Amino acid sequence: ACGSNDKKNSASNGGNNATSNSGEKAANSGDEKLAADQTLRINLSAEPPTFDPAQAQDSQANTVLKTMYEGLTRMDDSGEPQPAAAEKWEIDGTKYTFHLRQDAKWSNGDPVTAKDFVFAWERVLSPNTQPAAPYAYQLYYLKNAQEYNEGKVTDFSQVGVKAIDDYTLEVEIVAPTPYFLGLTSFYTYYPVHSSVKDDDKWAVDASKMIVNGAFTLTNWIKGQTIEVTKNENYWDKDSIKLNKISMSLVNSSATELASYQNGELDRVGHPNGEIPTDQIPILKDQLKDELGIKGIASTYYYEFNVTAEPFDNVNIRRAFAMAIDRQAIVDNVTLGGQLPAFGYVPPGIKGVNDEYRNEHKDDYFTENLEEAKKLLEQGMQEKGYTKLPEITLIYNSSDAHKKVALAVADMWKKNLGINVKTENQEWGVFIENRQNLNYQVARAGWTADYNDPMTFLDMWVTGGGNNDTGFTNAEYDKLIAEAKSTDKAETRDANFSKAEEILIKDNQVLMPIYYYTNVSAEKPYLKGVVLDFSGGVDYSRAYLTEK
Amino acid sequence: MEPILQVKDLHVSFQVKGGEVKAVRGMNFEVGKGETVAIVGESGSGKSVTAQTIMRLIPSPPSIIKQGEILFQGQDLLKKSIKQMEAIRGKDIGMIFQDPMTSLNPTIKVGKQITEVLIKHQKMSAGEAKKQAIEMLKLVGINNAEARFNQYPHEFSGGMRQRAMIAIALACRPALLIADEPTTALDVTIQAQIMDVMKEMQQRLGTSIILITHDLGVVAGMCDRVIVMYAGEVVETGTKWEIFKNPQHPYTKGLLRSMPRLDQKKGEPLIPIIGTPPDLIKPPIGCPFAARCEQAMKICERIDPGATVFSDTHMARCWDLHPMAKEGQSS
Amino acid sequence: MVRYVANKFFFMLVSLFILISATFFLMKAIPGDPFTSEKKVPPAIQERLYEQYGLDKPVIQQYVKYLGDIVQGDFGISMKMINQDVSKIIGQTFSASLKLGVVAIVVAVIVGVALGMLAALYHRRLIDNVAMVLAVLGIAVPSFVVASLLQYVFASKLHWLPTMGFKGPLYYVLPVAALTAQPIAFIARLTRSSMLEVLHADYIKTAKAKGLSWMAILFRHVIRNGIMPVVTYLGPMTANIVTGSVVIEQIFGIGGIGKQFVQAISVRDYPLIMGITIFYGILLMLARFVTDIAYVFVDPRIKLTKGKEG
Amino acid sequence: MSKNLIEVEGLKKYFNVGGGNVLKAVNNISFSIAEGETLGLVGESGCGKSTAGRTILRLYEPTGGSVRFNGTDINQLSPRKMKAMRRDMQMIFQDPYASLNPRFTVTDIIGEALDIHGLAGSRAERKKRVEELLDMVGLNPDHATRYPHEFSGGQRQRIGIARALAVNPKFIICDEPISALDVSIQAQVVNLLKDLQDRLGLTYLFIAHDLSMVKHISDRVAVMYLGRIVELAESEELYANPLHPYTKTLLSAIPIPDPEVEANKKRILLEDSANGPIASAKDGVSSGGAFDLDNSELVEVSKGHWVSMPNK
Amino acid sequence: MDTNSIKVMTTPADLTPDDFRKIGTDEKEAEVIQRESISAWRDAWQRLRSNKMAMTALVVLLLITITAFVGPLISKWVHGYNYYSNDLLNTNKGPSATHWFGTDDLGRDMWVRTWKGTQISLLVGFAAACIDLFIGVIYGGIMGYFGGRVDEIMNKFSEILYSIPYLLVTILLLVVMEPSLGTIILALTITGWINMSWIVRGEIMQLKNREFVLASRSMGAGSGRLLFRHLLPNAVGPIIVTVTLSVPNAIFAEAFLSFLGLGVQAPIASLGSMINDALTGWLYYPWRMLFPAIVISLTMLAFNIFGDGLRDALDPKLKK
Ligand SMILES: Nc1ncnc2c1ncn2[C@@H]1O[C@H](COP(=O)(O)OP(=O)(O)OP(=O)(O)O)[C@@H](O)[C@H]1O
Ligand SMILES: Nc1ncnc2c1ncn2[C@@H]1O[C@H](COP(=O)(O)OP(=O)(O)OP(=O)(O)O)[C@@H](O)[C@H]1O
Ligand SMILES: [Mg+2]
Ligand SMILES: [Mg+2]
Repeated sequence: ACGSNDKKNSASNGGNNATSNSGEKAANSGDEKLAADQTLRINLSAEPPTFDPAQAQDSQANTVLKTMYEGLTRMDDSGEPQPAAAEKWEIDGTKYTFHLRQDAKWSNGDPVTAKDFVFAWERVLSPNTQPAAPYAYQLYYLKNAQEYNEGKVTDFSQVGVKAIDDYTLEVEIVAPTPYFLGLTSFYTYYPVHSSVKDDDKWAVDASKMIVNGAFTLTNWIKGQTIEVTKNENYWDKDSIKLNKISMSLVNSSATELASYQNGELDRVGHPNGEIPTDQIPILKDQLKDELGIKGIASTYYYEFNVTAEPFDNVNIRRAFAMAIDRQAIVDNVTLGGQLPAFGYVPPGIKGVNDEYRNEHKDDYFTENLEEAKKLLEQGMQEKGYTKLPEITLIYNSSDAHKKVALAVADMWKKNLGINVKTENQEWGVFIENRQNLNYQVARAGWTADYNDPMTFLDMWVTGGGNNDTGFTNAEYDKLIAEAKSTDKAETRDANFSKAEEILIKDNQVLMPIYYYTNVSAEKPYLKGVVLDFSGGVDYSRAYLTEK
Repeated sequence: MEPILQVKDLHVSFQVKGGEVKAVRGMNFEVGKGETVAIVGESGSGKSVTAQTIMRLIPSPPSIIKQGEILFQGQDLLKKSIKQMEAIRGKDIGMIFQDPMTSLNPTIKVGKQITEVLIKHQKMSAGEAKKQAIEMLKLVGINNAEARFNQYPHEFSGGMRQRAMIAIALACRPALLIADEPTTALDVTIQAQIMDVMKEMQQRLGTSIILITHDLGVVAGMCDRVIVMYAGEVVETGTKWEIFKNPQHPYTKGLLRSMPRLDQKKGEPLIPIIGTPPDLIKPPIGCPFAARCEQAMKICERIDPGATVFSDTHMARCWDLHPMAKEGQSS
Repeated sequence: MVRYVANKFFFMLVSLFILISATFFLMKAIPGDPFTSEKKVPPAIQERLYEQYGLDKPVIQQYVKYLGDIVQGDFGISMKMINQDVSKIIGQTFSASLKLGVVAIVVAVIVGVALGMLAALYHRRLIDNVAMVLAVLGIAVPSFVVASLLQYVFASKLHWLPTMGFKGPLYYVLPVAALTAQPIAFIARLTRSSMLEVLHADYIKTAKAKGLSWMAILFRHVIRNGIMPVVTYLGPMTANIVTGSVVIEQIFGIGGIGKQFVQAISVRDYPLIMGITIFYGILLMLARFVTDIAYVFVDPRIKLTKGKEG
Repeated sequence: MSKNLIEVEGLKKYFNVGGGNVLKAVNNISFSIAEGETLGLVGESGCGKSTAGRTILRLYEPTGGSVRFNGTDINQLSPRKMKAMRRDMQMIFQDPYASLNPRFTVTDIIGEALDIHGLAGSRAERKKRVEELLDMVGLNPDHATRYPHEFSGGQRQRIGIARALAVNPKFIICDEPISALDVSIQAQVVNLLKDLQDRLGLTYLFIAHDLSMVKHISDRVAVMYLGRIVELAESEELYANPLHPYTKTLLSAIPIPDPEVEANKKRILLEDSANGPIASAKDGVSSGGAFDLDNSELVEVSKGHWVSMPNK
Repeated sequence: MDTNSIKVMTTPADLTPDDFRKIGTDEKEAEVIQRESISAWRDAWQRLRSNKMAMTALVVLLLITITAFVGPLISKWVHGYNYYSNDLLNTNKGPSATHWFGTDDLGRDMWVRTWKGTQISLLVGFAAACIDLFIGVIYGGIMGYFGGRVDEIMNKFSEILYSIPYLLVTILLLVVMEPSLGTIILALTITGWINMSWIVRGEIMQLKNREFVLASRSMGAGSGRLLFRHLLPNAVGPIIVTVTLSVPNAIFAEAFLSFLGLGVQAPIASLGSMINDALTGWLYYPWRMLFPAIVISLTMLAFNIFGDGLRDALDPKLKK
């Protein structure tokens, strides 16, 4: 745990504990006085494209939706699902029975019922939804959900969700999924008021949005501001202290920070913005009490195209992975207190009894120059190279990625004597190239969708939608399949660690660089902001004390 | 005749890169009341500079009025303040420029360009001024004056523009009109009309006119007296009869001889003046015309000749007129 | 005059058509589509999205359909801003750009002309030199440098002005200053040289010969003619300010159309990109068109010649 | 008189001035010039004199009509033949400032003609010829390496003459060669032209709007008005006995540098004197009579004296 | 004449009859030429040379160009720095004896990078200007020389092209094509040449009706001679001026694109991309922004002033 006093400490050790900055702050200052004006001012660096939970896809929408909606459960600051719209629930293997609280109301006063959930989930899964919900697959855990979504099953009653009565929701899932309860706090699972049925523009219009969360959308000026105001019909409105959250929409990190320092914003940085890395070392000094650095369940890595020369050779891949100095990158380039990464699953992801990463150390390889050179030579021999083919490292245009790429390329040059060309590509081009295996080395990053190693590991199975390295390994596929069909924690855990070993140690498909941190700054008078394990932020319980 | 304007020993120079262009070097002349005086001379001889100096319109810098007096109705214009000058310009002295295409403001209606001067000097109301301006337009012979009043200069032909310029210059019935080559840019037929208008206006208003031109034909038709300028100096003055019938200065003579006359015999060659005028940055010490003069004598290159006066009105400056010249030739 | 306008209008349409076509095919040539994201959407869903937005059809077919829609005034629905009308998005974001742009144009013209006039009137004197040094600096220093500098000094250090946003008059000061530095410089130089020319024109001599006072000459004869070249510059300047605001909007966090455009390209929001491109195109062409017309009013000489021509 | 060197017949040159408007700058003119003769062409500004001259030289493609030089219709010539033909026909221009390329030295200006027609074998020959020509027009051959802006207007005009003479032409069109010059200089150029004509047997078309000078230099004079010839006669005859009202106006408008003549002169004005005959005719107000040019044709009223008469 | 009425001028006393000996005129002597002989070019050069501002600008430009090429060599020679090697232990260091312009966020020497960036910026500027020149002169020359229908159609085409918002096309193009220096230059020239072509067209149109061109035509000169010996050389003044002013425009446009992240590929930098890189942290590391900003501003300043000076010098008021 780290309160405000530990911040400096947490900054230097990487802050890999998934805890809140402010939860404790609230607890240990009992005599604080609430500020008269409870208007929180934050910035979203990109405008959320929609406030329709079925269509949302990004972290900006996540931040706002969290204030406006409430799912069956809500994540607390330790990452445990807590009762929210559901008062309590029973779990019977793959069958979940949720009992909704009866005092929950929509912002127009209608009660929130089990039908609203069924309605919302059907909307997400229905092949007739216009446009198709991109995150429909987040609901594929439900029985027959995927089939229904793909049109193979046409009767929604066969999908594993039923409203037993107004306040009882029965959910049946395909296979045991230990993290399913946590998933129900995710926005794709939010209920939606049935009035939206005939109005496809409802989520654009502040006057039409009916929500069941702590705040309602009261103003949205495209490109300028979004404003949510306390929802007086929210069942738990007494724990809501903020009156209003006013969000500006600026996408320049320098401007965002400047206006924070100018007193125009109460909180800046992750996850809705970014603190310019150049300034972090200085801010650590200047804003000692405001700057927070917190590890999140997210990994920054380079991936090799294992089907492209010269990275179709594992020794060459290893040599590259070993030949850089991660600590130097973290300390001098990214500067955000990130942790050097030698594995793929980041800290903060739950294992059996502790965090997965604490139970399985990420010692799949080490940085070793001598060894790297040897491996390179060996690899080159195996490939029959006298000289490596030309290598290009691609990354998507961003100053941060550019810096890392340049630093890594420079290290490769210095340490291995290899000239690697770096090439920044515009986002769409980059993604397309990566997904088409049209690259040699590419930057990548992955953030947890839910708190389980599965979110990191199931993507590397053969033909996995997000496996854009060309990696295929039968044993790996078997391990993941097995883990997916059991709820035995030990088996899953063993399979995960074996899989990760295959992925990194044996095959070095990836070259992990560091585990992400969230760097943010918040004014000392802002309390109660909750950050979850994957970096999501919940402002609904935040409040402002007198300055 | 009572002089309305007297220019005495006027010297004007321009400060330029290569030195000082002595454009006007001791001008002396007078203009009588109701009289038309022509200033003729080669291009660059200082005619325009003299005219603009009288109006104090000559841009300074680069120009410097080195010395001299310009007495207008007895008062020295060179001693007037800017404000006093503004009150004289357009009211007591009017001016017309050479190029009617560029001397009217292209973006202001012609009528307004006339009323402007009336409102300024006669303190007329806009309505009165308009009436008066239309009157003026009619006077200078523009038909359909009411409609023309509201047109822009580009809708006027060259001749009409020059008429409009005359209307502006004479709107306040000035005592003196300075016309700097008012017809050079116009066709002969139009030129004749403009000259008629000027003559008529003069008779009507009794204005004195200084007419600058290098067309001796115009001079013969229009003027009472002629001032012949060469290289910034007056080389000869006289009534037009004296100048045309009895020219004394070799330059005047040459000028007349170099022009074909309608009664000239076919095949009879013209007699040109050879050479080009001197560079006024380093004007010759002696007679400026000496280099081009067939009669040139030794002294001509040394000393600028003084005036030889033939009559009250006729004067020329040439060594050849000196009694000793005959002796020199015979020796 | 009517023919002149009609003629101009026709060519605007041709230009627009070329612009639309070029943009359309360029965009289709860019790798990626609106639905690519780092976390890949399952193929079934993706296919359905393609189908719903008509992206599964051959490009030519899409093109023809798009043209058809445009002719009917239908700009379509954004692919990224779910279920939002492109025209509405443009309308909303443009309002900020418009306010900023109009203020910037007005400021640029007033300040630029004033500076240029001062310089011309005090030709070769101190004021002239100072004004011209300012003008050359304005041209030489990139607008984003100016913007950052202003933000640093007046917002971060002096706290006189807000850093970002667009909520009231004070919020205009810095963006407008940054946006107009270059146009002001340009207009000042333009005004100066044209004023100098006018000051030496024959008709000014005529005006002096009329005995008009210096002030009267200045206001009645010099200024109007002197700013004529500025009128011709209005078209290109509008273009500069409108496109230049992309950067300024970014720095000052103004949700204008420029910001929207850059964003739309990066997410391949085809309908929005097209919409904004066409909008920009119309805007710039209108600006030029209005300039041409305005010129007719400022300079009476044009009327005749162009009228004859058209 | 000797045989006709130039025969112009029904020559027309229309300009498309946009918007479907056609400006008939030269509208059906016919005349001939005998070898060694000087034909004067007068008329007010914009009446089409220069256009006529340029069209005769085929610098503008004629809209209609023919120009015969020594019997050959030059409008039918192939580009090659035309080029050869250009050696025989030359032009001297009005503006001594605009007619010389400011970036060329005098040698190059004059030598260009030699280069184009391959008249100078070697550099030395070229130089010699240029110096010869300069000498011929009364310029100091030492100045051959100088640039046009270093010369006075009269000198420049002489360079222009030297250039025209470089190819040994038989026929020269002088397009107002003196109107931009000072009075005192004009005579120099006119004398030079006459002198050259005598020495080289040149034929001139002498364009001017200064009637007295035209009379002085020309054998015959053609008066042009609005793109047409309204009167054509021996110069003495024309001055003594002008027939067309426009000619009369023109003659009466010429200021004569003689106070006696001026004092007794009566000006003949055409109808609406204020706005000028030109204005009304140009505005399309067909005044009928002598100015109804569309319905007039040249009639020989006495030997060699042609005048435009309305054809009734 | 009544000789009695003649009043003889007052004369200096010491005149002798000899003074009155006729000398007449020597015709050749009267033909003196007052101005000294110089060509239009030398004349322009002299005028330019007397323009102190323009000459200072020229010197500054030369200095910048020379330093851009020599500067990195010096540093390489003295300290062994190049523009791409990182030194992660010395990031964001201020100017010092070893790092004259300080270091950047990867510890790279700013002195080397600034001058390397200047090279790139100049390269972009000159290359774009040259392409503009090439296309513009040919296109404009054809329009102006042939006139009529050809001109009308070509002119309409360029007008249409001009009315397309250039930034949009440039951004799109840069996204479509592989990002490289060549692409940037190409993108900049898509509409850049139009201005040049208009200027050439205007000049040629004006010149082709000048009498010296007619004179050459009447002599039988062909199109080639007219265009290359008469028209273009006389249009060279405005062309040069336009080029001088289009170099900084291109530099500027490149900087602008860099700001939008569409500039040259790292680790190569242009001045614009360096400024962009420095923007986020420039409150604390001002040298990272200041040096490139100063160099770019100085370059622009010098180009503009020099261009103005050239315009004044070349504007052939030779006409009169
Ligand atoms: N602004 C000026 N700067 C320098 N020199 C000048 C200026 N204005 C006139 N001059 C010089 O003064 C001399 C006289 O010029 P002025 O204009 O009076 O001649 P002009 O007799 O009117 O000739 P023109 O018949 O050509 O009009 C000329 O040598 C001219 O070069
Ligand atoms: N290239 C051209 N295109 C269109 N119109 C032209 C062209 N050249 C001449 N004109 C027009 O043709 C008419 C006759 O012009 P031209 O130059 O032949 O007259 P001019 O008699 O030589 O006049 P000036 O005495 O002024 O030289 C004028 O109205 C002129 O505007
Ligand atoms: Mg003059
Ligand atoms: Mg002509």
